[in-house]
Amino acid sequence: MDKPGIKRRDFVKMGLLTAAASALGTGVMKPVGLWAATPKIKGPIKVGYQAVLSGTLAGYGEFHKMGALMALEEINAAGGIAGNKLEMEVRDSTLAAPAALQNVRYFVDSWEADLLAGVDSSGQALAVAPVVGQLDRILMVTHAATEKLTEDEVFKKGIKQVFRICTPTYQDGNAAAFVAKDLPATTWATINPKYEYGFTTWNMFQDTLGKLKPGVKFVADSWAPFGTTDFRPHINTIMDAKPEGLYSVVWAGELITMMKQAQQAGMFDKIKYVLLPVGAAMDVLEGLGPEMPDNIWISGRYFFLYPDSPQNKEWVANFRKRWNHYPAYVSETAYSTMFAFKKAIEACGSKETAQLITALEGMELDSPAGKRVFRKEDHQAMYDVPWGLTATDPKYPFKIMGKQVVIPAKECFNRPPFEGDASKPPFKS
Amino acid sequence: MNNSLLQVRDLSKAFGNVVTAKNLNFSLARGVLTSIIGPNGAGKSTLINILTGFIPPDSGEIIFQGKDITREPIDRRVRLGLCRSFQVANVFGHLSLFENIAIPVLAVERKAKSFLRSVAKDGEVRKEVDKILDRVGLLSQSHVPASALSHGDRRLLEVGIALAARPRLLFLDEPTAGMNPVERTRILQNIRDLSAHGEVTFVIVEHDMDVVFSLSERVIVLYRGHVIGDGTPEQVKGNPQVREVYLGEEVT
Amino acid sequence: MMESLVHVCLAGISAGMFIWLVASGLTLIFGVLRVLNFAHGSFYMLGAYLCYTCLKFLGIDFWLGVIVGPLAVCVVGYVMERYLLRQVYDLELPYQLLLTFAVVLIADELVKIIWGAGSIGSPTVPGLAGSVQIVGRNFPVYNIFIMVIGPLVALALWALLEKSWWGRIIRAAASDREMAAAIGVRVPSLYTGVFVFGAWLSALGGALAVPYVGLLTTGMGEAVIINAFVVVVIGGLGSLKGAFLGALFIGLLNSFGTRFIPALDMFLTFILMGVVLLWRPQGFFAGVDR
Amino acid sequence: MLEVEKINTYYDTSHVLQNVSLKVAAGQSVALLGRNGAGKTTTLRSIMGLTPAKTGSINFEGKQIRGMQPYEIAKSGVSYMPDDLRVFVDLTCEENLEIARRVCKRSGHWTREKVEELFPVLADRRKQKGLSFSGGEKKMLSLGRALMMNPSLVLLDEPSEGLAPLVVRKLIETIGEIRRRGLTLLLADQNLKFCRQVCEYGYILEKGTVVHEGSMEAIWANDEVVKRYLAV
Amino acid sequence: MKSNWKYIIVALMLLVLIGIGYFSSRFVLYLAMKIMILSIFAMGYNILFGRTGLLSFGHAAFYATGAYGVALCSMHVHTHPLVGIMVGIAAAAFLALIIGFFCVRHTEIYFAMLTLAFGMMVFSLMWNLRDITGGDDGLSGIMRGSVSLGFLKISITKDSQFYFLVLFFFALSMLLVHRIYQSPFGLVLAGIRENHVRTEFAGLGVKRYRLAAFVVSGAFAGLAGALGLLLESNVTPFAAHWSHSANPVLVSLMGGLQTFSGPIVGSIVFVLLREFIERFTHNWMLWFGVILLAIILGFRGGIVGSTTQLVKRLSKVS
Repeated sequence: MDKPGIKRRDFVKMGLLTAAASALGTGVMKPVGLWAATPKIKGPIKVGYQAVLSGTLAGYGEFHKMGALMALEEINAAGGIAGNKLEMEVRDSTLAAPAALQNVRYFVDSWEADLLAGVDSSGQALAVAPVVGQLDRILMVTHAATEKLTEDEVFKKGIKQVFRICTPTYQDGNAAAFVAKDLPATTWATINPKYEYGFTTWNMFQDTLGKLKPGVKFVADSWAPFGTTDFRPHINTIMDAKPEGLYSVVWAGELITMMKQAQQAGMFDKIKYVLLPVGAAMDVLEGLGPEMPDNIWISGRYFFLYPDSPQNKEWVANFRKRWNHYPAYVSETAYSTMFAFKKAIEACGSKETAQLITALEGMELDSPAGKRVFRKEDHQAMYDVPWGLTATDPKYPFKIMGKQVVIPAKECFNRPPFEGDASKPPFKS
Repeated sequence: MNNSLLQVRDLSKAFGNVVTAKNLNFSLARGVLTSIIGPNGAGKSTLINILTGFIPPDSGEIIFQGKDITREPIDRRVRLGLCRSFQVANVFGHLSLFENIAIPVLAVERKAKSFLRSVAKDGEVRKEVDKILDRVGLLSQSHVPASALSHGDRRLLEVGIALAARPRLLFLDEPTAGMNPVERTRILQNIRDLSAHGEVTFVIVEHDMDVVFSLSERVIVLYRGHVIGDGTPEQVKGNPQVREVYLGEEVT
Repeated sequence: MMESLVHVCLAGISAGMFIWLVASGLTLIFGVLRVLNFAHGSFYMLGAYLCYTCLKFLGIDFWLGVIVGPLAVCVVGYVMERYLLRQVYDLELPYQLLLTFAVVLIADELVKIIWGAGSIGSPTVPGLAGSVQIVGRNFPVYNIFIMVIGPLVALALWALLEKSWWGRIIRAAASDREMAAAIGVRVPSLYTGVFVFGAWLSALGGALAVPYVGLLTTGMGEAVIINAFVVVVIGGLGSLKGAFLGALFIGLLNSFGTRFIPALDMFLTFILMGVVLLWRPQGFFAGVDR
Repeated sequence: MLEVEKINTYYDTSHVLQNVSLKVAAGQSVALLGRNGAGKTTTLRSIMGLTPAKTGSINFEGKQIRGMQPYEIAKSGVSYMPDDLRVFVDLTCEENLEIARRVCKRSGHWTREKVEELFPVLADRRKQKGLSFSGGEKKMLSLGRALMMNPSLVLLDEPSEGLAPLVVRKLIETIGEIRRRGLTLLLADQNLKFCRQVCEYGYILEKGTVVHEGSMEAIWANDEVVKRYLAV
Repeated sequence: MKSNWKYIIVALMLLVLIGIGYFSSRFVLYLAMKIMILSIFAMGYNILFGRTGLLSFGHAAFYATGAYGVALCSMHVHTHPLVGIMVGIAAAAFLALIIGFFCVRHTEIYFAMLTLAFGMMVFSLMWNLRDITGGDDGLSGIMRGSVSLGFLKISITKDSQFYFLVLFFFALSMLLVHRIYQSPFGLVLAGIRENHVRTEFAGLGVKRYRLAAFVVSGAFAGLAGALGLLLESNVTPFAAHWSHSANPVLVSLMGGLQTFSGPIVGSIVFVLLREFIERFTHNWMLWFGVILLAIILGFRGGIVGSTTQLVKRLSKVS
């Protein structure tokens, strides 16, 4: 049939030849280090940024892009980084690990990026971390929240190239518990995403709240698979359990759907205390508009009305001028990432990874979200994010975060070295 | 009954309310070239389909070489030596003639499961395939894909595939339909030779009466699922009932 | 418990009716054209986006949007059948799937370019926005509306296929394409008509989904298409009655499954699909159909 | 009315019809005779455009219909009853009949009432689906459907096949009735006696070519031809 | 003459691949490995799809099984990559045997839908068995141990070293698939595709051969998955998702279904096309879709099939 001419022996020979070459290759070959870092800052500084640009969450990618691009424009307008132009390429991560890996390799090995940033899902972040270690490039994670990234990959396995500028799952789990402890509710339930993010945050919430307020009960949990468009069965499960409080890290479009459907089912008439750790995302607030009920506890990884600092106000105004949008939290993390890079490079006078790691570790950064400190042990950026109740404000076509409380990051974030007594958030006994 | 190769007992089959076989009883003797004839819709094709395992009968038994095969699957029957050719050329279109014949040959030689040896290099298979291709007169076109053959050649190939399975009993469904005289002569000569050797017992379903009467030693006439004539060609020719169904009943 | 059961049922039925709206067009197209249209989800998405556009930007009433949006999708369906699908009818199944898959990619990306990448929360429909109390718990009026529309669409389809001459011609062509041509049916035009009609049904589902899901996203088509496929399969490929019952069944199964055996979630759907294919490939409800 | 000239038809690569020519005059009834596989069905299908002839010409009422789509041929006045009948199983008897008239949009003598008059059994089973019909009933339905198109030429494939003698006798009467309404017939059948009753002229096909033609009486009388091409 | 050409092409290809291994940059190596792994997946898949004529929508399940097999083996049992690969292949083949047993009862669309259902069951198992599979985060950071052959220990830690292991398995797969296509078994599969009734009447149990083809293609998918894991050091349940099953289908159809080299050419086009389109636009899906349409409508029979026909026609003319 096909290739009838190739004789068996020839084929065997070719196979052997290949095998021999393989053996030879692995034994003798040394890869040529085309990617080896430049000793001194020379030429432009290139940032490879990846975010999801296709599928249902493509909107997040656009918000990433807005923030990163704005920072890029500002930095270059002000003379670049240490006199060098900042360049950026953005790629679609498609929310899948293989694509994220290919992007990282493309950025480093083909496009010759000096720095990497982005990454949306936890799975992608965990997949990319070891590879980033091998490729020896800084990766600043701007969206993925899994605590395993900083605890396991950075702290335990020592992949020092990975940093995270956004808040991790502690903010979604532990901080929520701090808010919940002051609420009168004693029975809690959840509708959470049926994946690691959902499981982890719910466990953290239960652990922490259980310790902060012994006697609370967790009466129901319903797990919504990725892509759920009909939350009614889940809402039924929760309403059957009649909890006083609801906790949910369902996010993005699914949260919009869930809130609308819960509203229709009258769930908020019966459950007064609702905690949405990622409810303060702009896509959710804008998507729900006036349909977002009042007095829902929401938070995010950044909210544009906090902190009430001149820097933040100016930034929000600039952002609105540039994009005609309120900044989403990924816009802020993307924006601040660029300035973190700028500060680190200028501090160490190099774009070499090893030096950058030293520069970034413990570095303080004044960003729209307030002061960030990159924790040395696990490279997690420490900064405070507000929790607040939704409220109507005639200035905005959507609900904003009204009354705000701030759980300081160092209160609710796990403390390195993540083991022993200090491994849990510090409790005021 | 020692010489009986295949026995059919009380075989019945109906599709809905259409009866295609009704209590059929007959046996086929080894080495006796038999033809089954009958007008359209007589149930000839259904009968072959039932005997070769394509359609399960409603009731009755089929005994082949003393073994009850009524419930055996097709491939088992073929391996036991019961094979068929099809009315419409049913060949492997995109495969070469060599490959067409090689498939049943490999099955017979129990080599079909081997997945690392090359078919083309197997001398025995080659020889056997060439022998069969030669017999049906297609040896020179060994590398041509079956779909490129003329209609008649394809029918020859069809019979070749059936023969390659080394059957003891072979049903040929209209083996000469659509053939030109040369091809027809070749196929008939083949059937005669093989039949005379006693290697294969043929049962032929044909419309071409020249073929039927020049070949057969026995003719079975089916009509609406019944046997209405059975005997030597002469006996059948003289049977008034048979003549009736063929030329139409007197209708005035 | 009573309250719970009633609401689990209601949620299941409304979800089922919603799946049915999408699956009906898919079934119809498969039944007549024997094409498994992967791009069906794209029609659904386009229907939703166009209806939303009417609602939001053109200031047209929602009901007008429900009519205008799907009609615009008909044009897309026409172009797709006439210039793309027609080329591959004689090719094997994988080529048809691949072609419709390519259309999905293109449609998703075009929607992103035209309407932007972000998910869009849709406004509520005046008149159908509220909820009514049923055994102690609120149930959205819109869901009740969907529960009425679903059977109505089924009834209308049934009437169309069983009672109208166009429907009879469709059934004739579905059971014997060649004979239909021999009595004078212009089969290619009929195919175009059926495909466009199927696209319209799917787009109608999309338009009606706007307030139901409350959200528009690129790729929303892919989210429904798998469920629609499952429904078409367990209903017996091409049977509308089967698809209706299948959709209802899947809706209830999901609702009860989520409530009472949450660990299994989508496992359940695919187990059902596998079992039906093994046990009754002609469709779970084949006996009901004929 | 119908002039078929040297048509050649193929299935894939097999050359099924070889230079088949025949003529049917208006009002005439012509038989295609021959054993199974002789090419009778293919001839009818070629005329209908279902298996288009590759070469040759098919002239119907002065119009070249070779190369036309089947629906165009049907609308120009040719109707076809296939040998496997192929009633629409999903449609009721009534729908099967009416659909033909509606689609074809040709007016004429035949209405459902007239067809039901001809085949009373169809009136009895008016509301039943085609699937439940017996072979004989399907035949009447298929023939009735062909008539409902109000054609000027009817192609009948194996009308007498599988029918009991009594029914065949009835069929002969029916065909006589149809012919009185001015219809032209081209029928393919194996039953010589039946054809003799309903046709004036006959063509004998053998292996895809016309091997003999003549008036039915002449064929009937020609013992050698009958023996050679038709009989046992 | 013609056969010599094919011989030369294969030799050249292997030479080029070896050359790539020695001289090219790490990203080219990476893409080449991706292409080879996808080729292994698609070549194996094509034994079922192009050869036997069965369209499966569940082969990602076997790919994922191969990947998880290696990952779990190296985490809990042994880090030897060859042991892992063997475990991956065996696990995938075993799963294919179980799933195939049910699926081969049907053909065509029913077969496709059944494999889809089973594939998605595997997907949701991998998603839900969190303790073993790590849930949706998957397993990551699986490091490549060195290939120890008793007397010889070869490090494959670096991509430039691992490349030759992939190349070895790619060449081995090509050889194996080629042998299968030449073999009686391969011929029987082609017979089943062309005419399964006739194959049955040749005395061959069609279902058993279909099952065998299913298992063999599942095993190749397992090998591809195993190598994919070693390359990416990561696997998530999405590897088992139906949309991943679509990849080998796409690749086979693009390259040419009934050709030996189709899946390889398809893989090259698939990986490079995506990579290049993305360099020009973020709307890569749009252009990918348009090119797909062009291939379906313009190159029936895939790139290889159409090119071969064109060459034949041209050579006839001249």
